[in-house]
Amino acid sequence: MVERLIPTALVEDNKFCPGCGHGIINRILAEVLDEMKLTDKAIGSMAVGCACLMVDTFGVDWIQSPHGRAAALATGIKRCRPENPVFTYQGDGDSMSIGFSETMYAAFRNENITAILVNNGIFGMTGGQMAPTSLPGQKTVTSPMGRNTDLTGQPLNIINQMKDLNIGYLARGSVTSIKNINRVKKYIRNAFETQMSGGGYSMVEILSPCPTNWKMMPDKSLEHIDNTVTTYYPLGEYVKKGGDSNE
Amino acid sequence: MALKLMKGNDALAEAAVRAGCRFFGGYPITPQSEILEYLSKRMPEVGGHFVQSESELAGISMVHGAAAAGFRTMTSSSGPGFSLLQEGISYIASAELPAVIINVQRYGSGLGDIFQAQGDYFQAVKGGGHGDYRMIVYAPASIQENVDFTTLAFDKADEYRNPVLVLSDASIASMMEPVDLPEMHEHDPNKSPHAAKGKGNGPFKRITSTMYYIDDFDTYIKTKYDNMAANEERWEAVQVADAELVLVAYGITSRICKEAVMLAREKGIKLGLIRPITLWPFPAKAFKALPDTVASFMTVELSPMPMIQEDVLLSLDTRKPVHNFLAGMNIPEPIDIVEKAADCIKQTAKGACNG
Amino acid sequence: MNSIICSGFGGQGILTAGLILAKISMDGGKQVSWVPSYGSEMRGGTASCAVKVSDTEIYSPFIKEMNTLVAMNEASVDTFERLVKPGGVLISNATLIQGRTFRSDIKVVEVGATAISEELKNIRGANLVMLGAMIQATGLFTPEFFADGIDAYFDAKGRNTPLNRECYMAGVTAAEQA
Amino acid sequence: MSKKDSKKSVLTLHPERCKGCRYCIPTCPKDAISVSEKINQKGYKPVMVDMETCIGCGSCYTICPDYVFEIKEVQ
Repeated sequence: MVERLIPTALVEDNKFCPGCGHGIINRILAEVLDEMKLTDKAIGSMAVGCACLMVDTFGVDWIQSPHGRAAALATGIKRCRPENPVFTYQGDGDSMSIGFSETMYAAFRNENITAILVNNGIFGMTGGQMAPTSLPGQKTVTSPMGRNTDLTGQPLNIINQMKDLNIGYLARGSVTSIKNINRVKKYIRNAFETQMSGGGYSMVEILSPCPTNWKMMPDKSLEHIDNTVTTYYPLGEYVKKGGDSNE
Repeated sequence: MALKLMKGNDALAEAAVRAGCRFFGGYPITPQSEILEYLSKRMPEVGGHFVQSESELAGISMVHGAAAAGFRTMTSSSGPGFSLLQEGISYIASAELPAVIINVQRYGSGLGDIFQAQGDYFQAVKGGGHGDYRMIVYAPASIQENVDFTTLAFDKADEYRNPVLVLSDASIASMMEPVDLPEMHEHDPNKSPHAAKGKGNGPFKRITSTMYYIDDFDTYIKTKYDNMAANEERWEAVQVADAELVLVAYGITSRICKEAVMLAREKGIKLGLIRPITLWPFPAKAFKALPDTVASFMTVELSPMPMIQEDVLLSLDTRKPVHNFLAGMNIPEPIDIVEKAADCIKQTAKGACNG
Repeated sequence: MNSIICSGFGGQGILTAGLILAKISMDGGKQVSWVPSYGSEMRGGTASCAVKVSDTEIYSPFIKEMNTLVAMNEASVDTFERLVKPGGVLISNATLIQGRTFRSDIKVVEVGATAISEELKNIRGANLVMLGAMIQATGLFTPEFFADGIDAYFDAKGRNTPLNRECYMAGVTAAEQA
Repeated sequence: MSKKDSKKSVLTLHPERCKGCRYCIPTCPKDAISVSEKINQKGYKPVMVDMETCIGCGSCYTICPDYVFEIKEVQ
């Protein structure tokens, strides 16, 4: 049995909605930074979306970028300060819609940064509009009849876009259970270890519930991820160069 | 120091390096690509960083990141690319970070064309991005000024913690003149008060719009830009002491106008010239200081529609006619400027108004 | 104020000729400017550059009417001959420009620059032959001062050969005899 | 190492942070968590824990998005 204390980076209560997965992800990210003794050196690049709510509550140096451009900012920071752990923290609308180009090109250049991409399948902060990651038939405020993939394309699987690139680490996890949370924490740790050993681009996509905009009770949100979302976005490690193997 | 014969773009890029710029992110577009080409080789030589970004949007955001890390940093673009930079410029201004932006103007809206022009004036000086910000805009007219004002731009960006724009054009970019380069200046990024470098034992930094953290932000930001406006006007006045008509032109066009002034004087026509060196703040003081002999003005612009004319009108205490010579896409001939100016002097005497 | 336009096919080293002229003039204590041809009217294989050399401040770097035209090909003469000031100098590459009647109010020096450079086994040196003829015909600098400048220019680039100076001097000699 | 054996994991509850998502309730292996009736400062009915039943396993800490639970070791 070990102590489970709130990590030092969580300096204030978070501002997310009840049942939001960001709260869990914030905590495990903070735990990893503490355990790796990186909290004092880390520089985070956030853009626009619910992730912005971390700027006052998650106590590392933050730089806020224009919507979608977090990976480009992180590139500028990391090239200038290669000794510092530099990470992006973005939602799927931010990183995969408006910021698809910046996200992909950071991976394409194999920038030595860590990307935390939180996928809840919608634009959360603006009220639950359809995102590239929304599922076929998913009802959102901008796909009221359900997402029509003939008109809007298939759900964007960012892992499939990146897995053949020359990058350091790529994994997808979820926060639906103790087991999954512990596993995604391991992924995040692997990602930062990749970066700190100069292993190149590392990305962890995390399937996360948005009970508010999904209009689901929190417990049903977790079930929805396990039963449905993961069929489109399978969990696991996809690229792993160096480091220990755990799966 | 020995003079060096350099192209405008190369000289500008070398000036940035010597000003301590150690990060450049940018995207190719004619006629500024030589700045990228030069820095792709030069930055590694001085321990700096060069990234050819996937777009101007990414390039300016990389610059934003490097500025937040405390580095002296720059991007450059032209026309269509300058439009894409506006997002990042607005964010950098809002975060009160220093950065230097270069726009080597080319002709036209949309795709336009690659030859010299001055059509980005409004976008440059009226704030092309969203929200409430201003940028000091320097308009070099020679290769030496490309060097001098790029150097100054880095100092002013640091002084005000604000992006500063150098508005060059395709002519200055590609021509060569002798330059006297400054000594190498090293900038210590760790001494930048705003630099993100990890919180260490102290409080964490939030490099975002400063409006979130400043009481009475409206007053604060207005005071900041009022101070810039009051203190940063620069201009050159040529033969204005007894002028009847004063030409107003900046950058490459001002040099043609200078030749026109000399030509006019040979013919006994009393022309003068005000050359704004800063386009924002526009040198209103230059106009307030003019003698009573000046009865009218004529702007000379490398664009098919008047732009500077508007700022000249705003700078005049009394309503005097402000004519314009719109050269469009063609380099004007000094003699043509003199002839139109002479005509305007006559029109003014007859009470004709602007246009 | 001396206004010089160097013009020819792309690849004839015409921009370099102008650049060498500007560089040596700068080292000779002159004010100089060098502007490459720009704009759609200059497309179609013809390249030119405008060089100003002056003892006083150069205002506009652009040239409409010139003191001297260095024409490497026929098209250059077509475009620029009419803009040479009366009494000005036109250096014509006689290898490529033949059977032409030139204006009578300008000094025309015909030099077989391409042929001379071929004879000297330095085909890329035709622009230097033209420069030699231009310096001789205009008296802008002494031929020797300029020859040393050419050596210095190529030395600085780390690719000088005696052929460069030979080409240039052949141009000086040809202009003397023309 | 003998000291470790004498340590005990004790849960500390921060009910003022609770937003009532109730992820913790089915996650608790001992069914020690339930919803309290009084409303906290955030306007939610926070969870409460039966300390007699709690074994300090930390499952609630792991699933909670709002840092309501901490596990501390005491002698």
